[in-house]
Amino acid sequence: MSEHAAAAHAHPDFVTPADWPEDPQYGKATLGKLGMWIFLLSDALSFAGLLLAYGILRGGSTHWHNPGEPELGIPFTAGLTFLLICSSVTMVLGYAAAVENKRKQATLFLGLTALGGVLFLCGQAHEYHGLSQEGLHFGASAYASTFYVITSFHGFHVFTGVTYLTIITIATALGKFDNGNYNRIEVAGLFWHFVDLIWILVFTFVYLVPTQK
Amino acid sequence: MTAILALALGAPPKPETGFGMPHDASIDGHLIDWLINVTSGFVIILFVIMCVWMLYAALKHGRDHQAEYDHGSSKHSVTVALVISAIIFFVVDGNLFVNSMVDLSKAFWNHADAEAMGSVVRIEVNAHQWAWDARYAGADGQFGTADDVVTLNDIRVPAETPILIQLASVDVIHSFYLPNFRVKQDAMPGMVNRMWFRAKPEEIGNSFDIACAQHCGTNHYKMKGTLTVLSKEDYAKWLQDQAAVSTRAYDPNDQEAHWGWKWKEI
Amino acid sequence: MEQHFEIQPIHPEPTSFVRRYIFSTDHKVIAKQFLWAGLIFLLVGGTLAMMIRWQWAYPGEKVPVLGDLFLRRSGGVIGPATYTSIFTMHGLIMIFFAITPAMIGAFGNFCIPLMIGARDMAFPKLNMLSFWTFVVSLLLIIASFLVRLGSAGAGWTTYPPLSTQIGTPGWGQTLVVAAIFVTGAATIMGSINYVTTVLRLRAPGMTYLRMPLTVWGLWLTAILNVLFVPVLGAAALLLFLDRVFGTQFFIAGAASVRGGGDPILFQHLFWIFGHPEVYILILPAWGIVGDLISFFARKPAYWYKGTVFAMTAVTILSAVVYGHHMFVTGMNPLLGKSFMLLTLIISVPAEMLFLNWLHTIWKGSIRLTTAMLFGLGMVFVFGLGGLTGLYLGTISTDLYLHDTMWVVGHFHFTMAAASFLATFGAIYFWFPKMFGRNMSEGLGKIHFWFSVVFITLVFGGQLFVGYAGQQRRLYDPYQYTFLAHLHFPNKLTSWFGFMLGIGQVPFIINFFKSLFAGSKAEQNPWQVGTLEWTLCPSPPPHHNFDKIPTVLRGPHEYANPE
Amino acid sequence: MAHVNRKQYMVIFLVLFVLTILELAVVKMPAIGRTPMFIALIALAVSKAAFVGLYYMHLKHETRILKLTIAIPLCTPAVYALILIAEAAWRRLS
Ligand code: HEA
Ligand code: HEA
Ligand code: CUA
Ligand SMILES: [Cu+2]
Repeated sequence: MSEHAAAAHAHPDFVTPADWPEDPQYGKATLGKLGMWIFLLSDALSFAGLLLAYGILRGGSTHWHNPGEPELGIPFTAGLTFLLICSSVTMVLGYAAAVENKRKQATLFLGLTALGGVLFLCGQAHEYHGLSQEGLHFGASAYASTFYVITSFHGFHVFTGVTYLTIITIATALGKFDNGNYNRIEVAGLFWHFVDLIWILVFTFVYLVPTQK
Repeated sequence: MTAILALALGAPPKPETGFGMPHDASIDGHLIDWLINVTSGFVIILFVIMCVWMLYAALKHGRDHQAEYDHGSSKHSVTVALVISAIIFFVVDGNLFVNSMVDLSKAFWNHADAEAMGSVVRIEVNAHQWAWDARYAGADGQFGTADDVVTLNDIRVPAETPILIQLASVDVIHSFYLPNFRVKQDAMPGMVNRMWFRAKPEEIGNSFDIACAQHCGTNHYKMKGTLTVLSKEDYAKWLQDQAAVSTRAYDPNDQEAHWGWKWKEI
Repeated sequence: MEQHFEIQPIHPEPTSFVRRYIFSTDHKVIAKQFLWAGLIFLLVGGTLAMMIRWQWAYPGEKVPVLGDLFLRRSGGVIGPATYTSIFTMHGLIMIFFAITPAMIGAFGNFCIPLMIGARDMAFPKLNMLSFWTFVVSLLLIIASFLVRLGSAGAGWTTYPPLSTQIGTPGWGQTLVVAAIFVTGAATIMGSINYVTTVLRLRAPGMTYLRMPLTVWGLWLTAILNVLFVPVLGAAALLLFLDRVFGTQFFIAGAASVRGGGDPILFQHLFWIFGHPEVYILILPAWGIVGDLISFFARKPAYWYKGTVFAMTAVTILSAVVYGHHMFVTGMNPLLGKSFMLLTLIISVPAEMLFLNWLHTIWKGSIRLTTAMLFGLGMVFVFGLGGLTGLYLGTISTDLYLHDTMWVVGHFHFTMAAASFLATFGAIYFWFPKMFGRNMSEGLGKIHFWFSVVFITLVFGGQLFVGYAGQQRRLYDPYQYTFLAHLHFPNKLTSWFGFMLGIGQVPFIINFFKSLFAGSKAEQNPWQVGTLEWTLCPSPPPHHNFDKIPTVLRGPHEYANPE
Repeated sequence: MAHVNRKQYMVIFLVLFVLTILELAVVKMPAIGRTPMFIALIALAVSKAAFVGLYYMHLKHETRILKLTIAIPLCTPAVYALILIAEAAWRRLS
């Protein structure tokens, strides 16, 4: 038993992942990690519900775009996609720093990750603004409505992620996750990567799949 | 429109005598009745075995009975359980599945063969809160023309002839349900659904309820029509009379009355 | 293995009233909160059921007592619009706000940690949040009754376009859709907890195949909840947008000025959730009854592994049969037929379950306690419920039976009888552990016989008129000529229903009397071998176990002769 | 011990970047036909998602059971999508 485990008797929150007992099925995955994964599965199915609705509506429609409705701008959102990928990288780098007990570096990368999320949201706001000026209005067609619902549901996840990461960043800066107690950073990372992962799918299904001419 | 409404409805349906399934007026309905009743036989046997077993155990294997320590996981026990389950499955469910597949492809869902039966009657039914509009093609055999016969809550059909119905709805979902013919099909807004049936020749002169089976709002319970079975001659005559009336009453500007669609081929 | 101890430290019991009884993170307190909420709403749902039955016995006549209380505006008479709200809210309340909290919320919270040897749930704070989110949904439901035009009226299945502003204008339906969304969120939080707790907090030696069947049932239910409630959430969200923001996801036909909506889409999303939901409501019941039967037959559960396997198989199959609710919507016939086959396959694991239960009581030494009676009663009524499902799973017979009272009879036998009786069995069984006092066996048996006899008669009456073709959700069935002669059987059924209602009074008396004046319960009054009875006093201390136990054998080995 | 491999993280980043470029390239090639394009896009998206899941979310280093716990439920919606979109198209055409 390591010294951290001894500390665990004194304070429950200080069980580091390294001290977590081995489970025959789930190895050293911590409670928090398992819980987050289960939540992500659940969340994935809520996205699946919306994407399914999108797919069925689109598959069953005779024409998808109403006359006058713009195409979605692929180059700009490709940029957003790239931005999210970058923020995923900063996330893992922040995690790596936390594992190696480099508090300053971890804080920096986590902060950058949150910043990436903020920029993404700004980009999305910009995109919405542009599209609505071009005549894509929520409620005007299944095309417009599904687009706004799915992307804003994802945007809501980004927003949640930014909030979550901000809290984690502050706690990191305050030294809460020093000395191998990086589990909560990893768990937050799971959520953030999930948001990225979902965007990859949304980008493909909603933006890239070409419309039938 | 008023001219059509003013037409007298057929004779009112007769009340059912006795409990159980309503009087079967269709040529194919007995297939369903047979399957239901045979299954009931199986189900009752299973259920009685189960009850007797439970009752016997509860009464005889009570507090005074020495419990027999048995995990039931020996190869023998497991095999017995699996074999019994398999037998029940293949007999009861197998019977249901096979007969249903046969009946569906022989009758209820075989729209293609029904269409091909030559002398058929085609009716378009448009549901709305809370009534059934029916449309017959008239002499020209085309829907959506001036000689279409349009009725409200009143469908008349010749006996024996396959009656092909295409269903749609204006507002919410309804379900076209003919209890005496054992058929039912949802009327969906934005979609055209199919169903078909045949009336027995003995039923000539009788009329039956058309019911709505899908909750469609406050007056769902009143969404009722009448289906009357006529002889082929009477039917032809009725249709001719109606076509004349309809042609006279046709108003090209009454957009709402023009709900007919081009008959959807298979 | 010693390490399990470290990740579940003993927290001191909170001392303030609020932290102890209201915003508590203790799974046992949260369980009681869910139980109270569920029972109160069971009463609400039951009252609504009595009003349905009244209307069918005496259509359009003034409802005694209830009419003066709740229907003053219409002079005590149920009108057609009110009637739609009554059955809609009866269905929704019973499923989401009565049986779900009383069975899954209460016994999931209470039993899972105790039975697997954990000190609490994996995430106690999330657990608390789950309950209070649930309370928010209850408030939304209550609010829906108070707004103009009344509560939701589109049926518990809320099929659009009827459930959009086209069919049910007003805030009532909107609030209810919101309530479904919120209660979904609460369910997901609870279920994440259940799943994770079982995955990670089992005591040393508590392998999966040593878990009590109750835990298996609750765990599989939680898995289904985690995966399928979000789909309902998506459907409810889209419906909410259709109602409030004028989108047209589900609207087609003349009302869809902009085209593109699809009412069947909602049915797909709803039943992708909805069919797993019905097993969500039965799996814990199967588990509880499997345990009860073994405990009181003084025998280990017969072919335990087979039971576990069957329950798991049903869980998996439940995801791929939902189309049997949509046979007559005009779905692709090939798809319909595939759903028929898959549906019928579910009866194989169901038969295995029955055989195992029957073998368990065979050659036992049966103690007919109230809890055992409820267990046996559940097997009896579920037999009826399951077998009547076969007719519905077959397309050609469903052409006739779909949306008739046969369906209603089927699902009352499965849910309102089987899950209902199992919930009561669980209450009688775990009451001593929960509250530290014994319930009266005498009153319990009166309650049992009233319940099982009249449940069979009421729901049998529903099947009877369903067989005769009566559609469901009819304000006044006798408007139809082919149903006019069914007034008498319906009236009789209604009276059985009122008797069923009266039969619940002994329970209410028993519950309150035992709560305040019951005799003190011993640690293991039933003489069974699961952890909560063998190791915890009644009621258990805040931290459940002084020392996390090491488990050496299966759940049903109390009477092991070795 | 925790799995920290900075070099691998950067390699994955590069892979994701390249795959995104590929996606954009595929969309610009209508000549390959709608269905192949669709399949290519799905394949690219799924492999991107898999890279994120396996390396950034460390699924690669988890136990096999955990991997299956995640993967199996995620197949369900894919099956639904395949069948239901086809069915919706069938309803449109029939
Ligand atoms: C707890 C809830 C529950 C359970 C467990 C079930 C179980 C089953 N249900 Fe049910 N069902 C509902 C709740 C439930 N249902 C609800 C709420 C609805 C209606 C929703 C609505 O429209 O409002 C519904 C509707 C419904 C329909 C749609 C009907 C329609 O709308 O037209 C169908 C169709 O297939 C169906 C089928 C089945 C089947 C095949 C099972 C099977 O799982 C049953 C398996 C069991 C058996 C087959 C019994 C085996 C027992 C024996 C064989 C006896 C043993 C004896 C010996 C061994 C000797 N159900
Ligand atoms: C689990 C779910 C459940 C339960 C338990 C019940 C219970 C009952 N149901 Fe319900 N029912 C549904 C689910 C349920 N139902 C659903 C989903 C529908 C479909 C709705 C729709 O069409 O949209 C429906 C519809 C429905 C109809 C058809 C309406 C129609 O189609 O128009 C009828 C008619 O007979 C009916 C009757 C009854 C009766 C008599 C009971 C009786 O069993 C009730 C007896 C219970 C009580 C009288 C309460 C007793 C209270 C306590 C024990 C609490 C004690 C309290 C404290 C200690 C504080 N129900
Ligand atoms: Cu139309 Cu019910
Ligand atoms: Cu079902």
